[in-house]
Amino acid sequence: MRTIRVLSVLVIIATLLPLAGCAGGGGSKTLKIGVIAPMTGDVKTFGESTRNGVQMAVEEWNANGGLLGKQIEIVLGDDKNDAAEATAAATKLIQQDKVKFIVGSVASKCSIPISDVANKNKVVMISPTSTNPKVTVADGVLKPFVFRACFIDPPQGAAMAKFATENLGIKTAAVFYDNGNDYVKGLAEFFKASFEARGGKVTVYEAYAQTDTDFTALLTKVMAEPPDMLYIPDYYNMVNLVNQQARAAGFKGILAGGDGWDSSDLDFQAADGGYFTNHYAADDPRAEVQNWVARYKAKYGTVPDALATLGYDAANLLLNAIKTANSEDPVKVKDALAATAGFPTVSGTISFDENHNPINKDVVILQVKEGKFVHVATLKPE
Amino acid sequence: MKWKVPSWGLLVILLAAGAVLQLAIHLEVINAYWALVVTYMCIAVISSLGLGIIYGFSGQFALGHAAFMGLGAYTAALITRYMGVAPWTFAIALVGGALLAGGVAWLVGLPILRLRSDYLGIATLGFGIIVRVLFENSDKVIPVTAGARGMTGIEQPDFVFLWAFLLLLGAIIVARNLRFSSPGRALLSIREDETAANLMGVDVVRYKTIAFVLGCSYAGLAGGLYAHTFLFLHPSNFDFIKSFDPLLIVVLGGLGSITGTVVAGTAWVAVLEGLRLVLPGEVLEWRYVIYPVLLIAMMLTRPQGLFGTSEAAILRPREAEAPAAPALATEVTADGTHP
Amino acid sequence: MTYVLQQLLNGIQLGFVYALIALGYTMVYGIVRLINFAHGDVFMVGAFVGYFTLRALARVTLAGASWLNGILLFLLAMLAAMAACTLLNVTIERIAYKPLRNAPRIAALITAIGVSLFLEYFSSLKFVFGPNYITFPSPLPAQTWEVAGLRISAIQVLIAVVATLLLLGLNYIIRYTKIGKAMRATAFDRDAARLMGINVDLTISFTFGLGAALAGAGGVLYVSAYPRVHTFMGIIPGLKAFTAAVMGGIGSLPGAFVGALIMGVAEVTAKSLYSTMADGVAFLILILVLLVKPSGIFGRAEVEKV
Amino acid sequence: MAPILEIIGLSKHFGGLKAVSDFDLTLHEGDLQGLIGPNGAGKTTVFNLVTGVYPVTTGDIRFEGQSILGQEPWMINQRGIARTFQNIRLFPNLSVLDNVRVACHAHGGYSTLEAVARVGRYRAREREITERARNLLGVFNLLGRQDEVAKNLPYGEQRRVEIARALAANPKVLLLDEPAAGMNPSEVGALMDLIRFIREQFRLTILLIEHQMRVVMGICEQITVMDFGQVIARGKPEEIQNNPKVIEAYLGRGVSYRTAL
Amino acid sequence: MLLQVENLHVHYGAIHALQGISFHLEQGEIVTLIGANGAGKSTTLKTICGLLRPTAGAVYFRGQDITRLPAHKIVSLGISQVPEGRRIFAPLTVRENLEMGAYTRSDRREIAESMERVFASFPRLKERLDQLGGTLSGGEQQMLAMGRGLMSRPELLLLDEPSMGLAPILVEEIFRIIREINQQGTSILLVEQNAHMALSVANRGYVLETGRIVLEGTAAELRDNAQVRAAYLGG
Repeated sequence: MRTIRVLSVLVIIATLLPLAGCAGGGGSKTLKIGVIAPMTGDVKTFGESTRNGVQMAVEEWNANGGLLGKQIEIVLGDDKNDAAEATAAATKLIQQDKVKFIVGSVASKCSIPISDVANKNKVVMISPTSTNPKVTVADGVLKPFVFRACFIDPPQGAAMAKFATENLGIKTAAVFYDNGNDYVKGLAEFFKASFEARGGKVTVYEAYAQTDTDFTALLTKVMAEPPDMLYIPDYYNMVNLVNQQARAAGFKGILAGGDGWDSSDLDFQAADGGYFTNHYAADDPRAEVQNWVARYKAKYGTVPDALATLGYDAANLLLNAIKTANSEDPVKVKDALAATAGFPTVSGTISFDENHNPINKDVVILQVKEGKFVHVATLKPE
Repeated sequence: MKWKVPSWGLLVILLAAGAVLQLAIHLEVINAYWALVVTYMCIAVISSLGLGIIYGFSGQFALGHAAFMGLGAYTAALITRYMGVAPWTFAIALVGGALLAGGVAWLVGLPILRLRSDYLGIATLGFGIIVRVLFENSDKVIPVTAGARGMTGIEQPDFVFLWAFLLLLGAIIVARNLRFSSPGRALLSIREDETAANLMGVDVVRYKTIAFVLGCSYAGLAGGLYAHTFLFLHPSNFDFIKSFDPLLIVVLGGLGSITGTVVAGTAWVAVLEGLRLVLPGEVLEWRYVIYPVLLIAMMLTRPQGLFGTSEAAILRPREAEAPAAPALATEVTADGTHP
Repeated sequence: MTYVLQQLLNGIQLGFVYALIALGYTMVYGIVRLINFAHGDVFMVGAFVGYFTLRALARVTLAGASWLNGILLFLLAMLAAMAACTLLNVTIERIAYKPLRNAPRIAALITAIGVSLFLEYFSSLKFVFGPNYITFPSPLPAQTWEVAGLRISAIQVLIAVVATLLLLGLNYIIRYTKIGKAMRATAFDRDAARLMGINVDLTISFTFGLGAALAGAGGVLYVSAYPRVHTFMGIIPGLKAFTAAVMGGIGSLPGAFVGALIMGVAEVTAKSLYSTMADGVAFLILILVLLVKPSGIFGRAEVEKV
Repeated sequence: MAPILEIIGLSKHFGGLKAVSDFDLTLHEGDLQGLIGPNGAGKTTVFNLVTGVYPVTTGDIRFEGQSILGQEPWMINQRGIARTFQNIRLFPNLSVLDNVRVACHAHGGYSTLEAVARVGRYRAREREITERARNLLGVFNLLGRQDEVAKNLPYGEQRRVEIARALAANPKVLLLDEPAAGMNPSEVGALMDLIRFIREQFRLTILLIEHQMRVVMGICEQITVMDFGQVIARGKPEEIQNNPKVIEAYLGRGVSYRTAL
Repeated sequence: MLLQVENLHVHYGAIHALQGISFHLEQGEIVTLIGANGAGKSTTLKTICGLLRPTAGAVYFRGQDITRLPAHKIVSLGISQVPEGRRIFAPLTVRENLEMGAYTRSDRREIAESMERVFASFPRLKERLDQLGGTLSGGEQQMLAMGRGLMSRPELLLLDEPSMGLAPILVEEIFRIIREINQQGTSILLVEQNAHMALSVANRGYVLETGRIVLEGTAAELRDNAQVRAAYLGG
């Protein structure tokens, strides 16, 4: 019994311990920016990239004298790629740390609950990478405080369909997409619609789950009637899996995808000869791009991937809006952000539409060739 | 531990405490973050108490708890989506979630509860995965669940904490009353030795089913609360990995101990959230490294759990000590060692 | 028909890898009655060690021909993975499971879950394996052969040959060697084994090591076929392999093998029919098998002693 | 008088193994019979068939004139056949009192709902069950141990708790499986007295399996000897002791002094 | 002195199972421990062969302190136990069971010899060599357990309740073999519920009660002791 009593006391202390953290908050010597990203769990790597991107932006602003006369401070929250954790992290940042601005999160399943918490508490939030429309709009109603920095970009799919039929003369294509990812699903749907409208034939149109690694079954289905092209508009890690297995299964056609391919971690050997759509080319001579890549490489030792880039862009969009509003008042900042027009970011020049999505612009087609991305065409959206 | 508070008095005190806490949350004396944490504690404990009934009481190693929580969550969320979140519709939603989870548990239990020990565990785990896959594909039947992309548009009812707290008290009382009753002893006997229980006249199938259905209803109830606390449902929140959480809590508290489950469930949430608060940004990624280390250390130092099988005094029944005079004659004593 | 056979081949390929993991599960279960949930994560470590070995050897040429060179490098990577996993699992066993030998069974299961989480989250820290998705370099050229209308890839041949050899080796160890017999004796009755002069702790460690070696080899084979290395990659294959072991009758070695093949084929079949429901179908099959044979296909239908 | 338990042509095959074949036995109310035979002769299997643990291959078991084939063990128990086990099978982590109260469960007389809500018949019936269980413990001189966890009891006491638990279901027929196993002679003597006593007190019909000839020969009125699943002899103790088939298969030559043991 | 046990104390949790037991066994003897269930007989055997750790006291084998040695080392020193309830390896064949008995030895030829010697005592085992242990009858299992115990060629054999649960006719057979084994030079420490049989084969005996030795003497002395007669021999 005694041990139980001692243990009970210990447990109670452990329970109360977090309350000690209640004290914090207040203090307006710095301008706090909350960052919520998966810092643990299966997509930790995306979280780190995002955090790095935001960190770069903040450091640059701080080096230039900060914002509104204050240094910017990042308060990091971990969502573990889990919706409940995301809610807790967002609530904690807003309530405990009193942040008024949030950059995050990576996955839509985390950004959606965060966006609800942020919007309800009148905290400006911008998600760098979450493409689900429900992040910014719920039941047809805009969440005024919520934005995203990435292109939802179904037109990318249409652009690839156009390029494939017109430039490559592709007649048949197979499409794989992640059932749980609106971005991937959107690209796939638009590709399919546009490709078929142009007289192409989609031989196989199959969904998979994010946890899948074995694509042999789907590929065997594809190989029953080998198409000219295999379209996989997912992130590089998934693309690598599919591409290598596709080659092992004897697929000799063209591999294609979307801007998720844009990574130094792409398996260049397996993807060799493949095409993908993107917002910009890494060999794009624009200063924003070249500076960004060089600085990132200097600090982190790798070429920035899409997540880092979008994290950087999102932070810049937000900080710029604060500067434009010249106020820490979230209401003014969100108005300034909504009014953003023609703001140059690494991933393109951004203006927001009425749903707080960046309005798309030119689509670039890149080819994977001998370990490099080569710019082959630029298409205007239709 | 000689707390001589009459149980009704204690209940009144607890009810008052809950009301005060809710008031503090309402007036934002306690901020929304802490409200979320304490509400989540209640939810975690309710769900774990359910597994406690299934595993702790009747010894059925079930690993599909998260799936039943998910069933309750989606059901309740769908109900309030169409009926709104007035107190009575919220009540209907919660009951609906619990009933659906219980009903599915009954249907699944009919064939599956014949399995024993680890085979039951893996079959229920498999069931949990099937349910997750169904959630992922549910948008083909019910578009508003949005399948693998997660269900949005759940409104928050008023006083969620108070709801959770009151339901937690109810869950504790029901579990405790069950534990100290004849059906409860039947459950425990099944845990101890199923065959012997059967041979002593306990309708094993019936009581295993009762435990499973009741425990899964707890999960469903917790799911309904979960849906209306976090307001967003995603199939991955009810994945098989999540079924380990109530299992950890039940075992850490001590198998079969209601007290242990309450304490461990509370502490479990406190540790996970505490780490979020204590760790600065640079080492935040260590959160889920420290947690398993604590878990292992805890298990190595106290393998029988915090409370073993014992209960706090307030939960134990006050059995009237009957006079020790047996009615039957005792001229025959079986042996002389203990006269 | 060819299509069905082709899919069957895919299923068998997957099944062979599952078998290597499932055997470790089932052996450990047989000897200490522990569902070692960390086994899938040991498999993950194997994949990483294989990757790092290959990367370290990237500039080494062992034999002239690229095929031979590839195979030799692959074998080296696999051996390194097997050795590392053995060491890791034996260490884990000593620290996390051995102190709980006489505790309730569930306690060890909980520490296994803890170990699993620890391996996943700790190894995704930057100074360990890091959180990145890494592409495993294909050890062999992307060659396929047509045999009677069936396409057989080099990887499939590699998996089939290596896995078969490992399974035969395992069978030999368990049936004919002294330590193998000691494993079976210890699995059946630990105290009686002790009375025979069997060093039970050593035998149990050996079992963990042997299971881990297979998992390590499985890890390298797995990423050779499905080339993504990641710290959380072990969860799903681990779960499926464990399920396969249960389906076959946990504790039974042939059961684990057959269960793994069924699991692989079922999964591939389901995927080819309705890809997003694949996991659901695979586990539905599991439940159906258990309802017909409550202790698995090869499990002894135990007549309970009363 | 009609027999209370009638086993007719009972057979049980496990795969190819014929554990019990064509076994007959009749118990009349108030009987105290013994079942003996070498290890593996099928004695415990007979108990398991009667109590419904294993399904019967062929044959019939009639209790109070009605066949109980195909019934679940708990149904058979509730009808009035209770048993103990060769290797003690108490509920190890439950208290002695709860062990006995579990077996009163079938006669609990209130629903799970009443239990959970603490209403209706709960209170009265619970008091009855407890009283009944305590009375039984009193008979077995275990009242002082009622709150002990069963597994912590010494062996002899565990045996007694097991019998008390079996009696809690208010059986008409009691099957005892090696009740004297592991007891020393003085304990065995007390056990024999106890068996006689409970037969009178609870109006029981008893069938027991036992290797200790002192018990079997000392208290059983009729003995059935089994070997290889079949009855090889049946009769009064003295007849059995001198039956050459029994001596050959089971007792061995030096029987006389061991009887005294 | 082959075996010497000095002031042995063993606890199971809060239960003080052995409360200072001392006894010895000379080369070539059969010594029996008798006592009621729970008196500590099996505990004593388990402690000698290293399955249990004593809280105090010591065990010496041929003068060597073996108290803290692990079980497998003790076996290789020449102590072998035939455990209560036989505990044969059901899924292993009879041959494999016997091989397990010789686990600590490595000379194949000598092991084969030992096996032949076991067959001489238990000819029935030879007929069932490739049968699984679990399919043997109770009596055969007891023989296999004893044969297995002899495969390590022990100097000291610990027998725990060899007659338990056996038909009277088999009990007699088993005790005949125990005597035979002893005559071939193996010393035996015998724990037996059936005190009558035990004292009929033993040279000396000790009586245990609740974890203590209350009486000791030659088998004949114990048989004639009034207390022993009353408590263990049934009059």
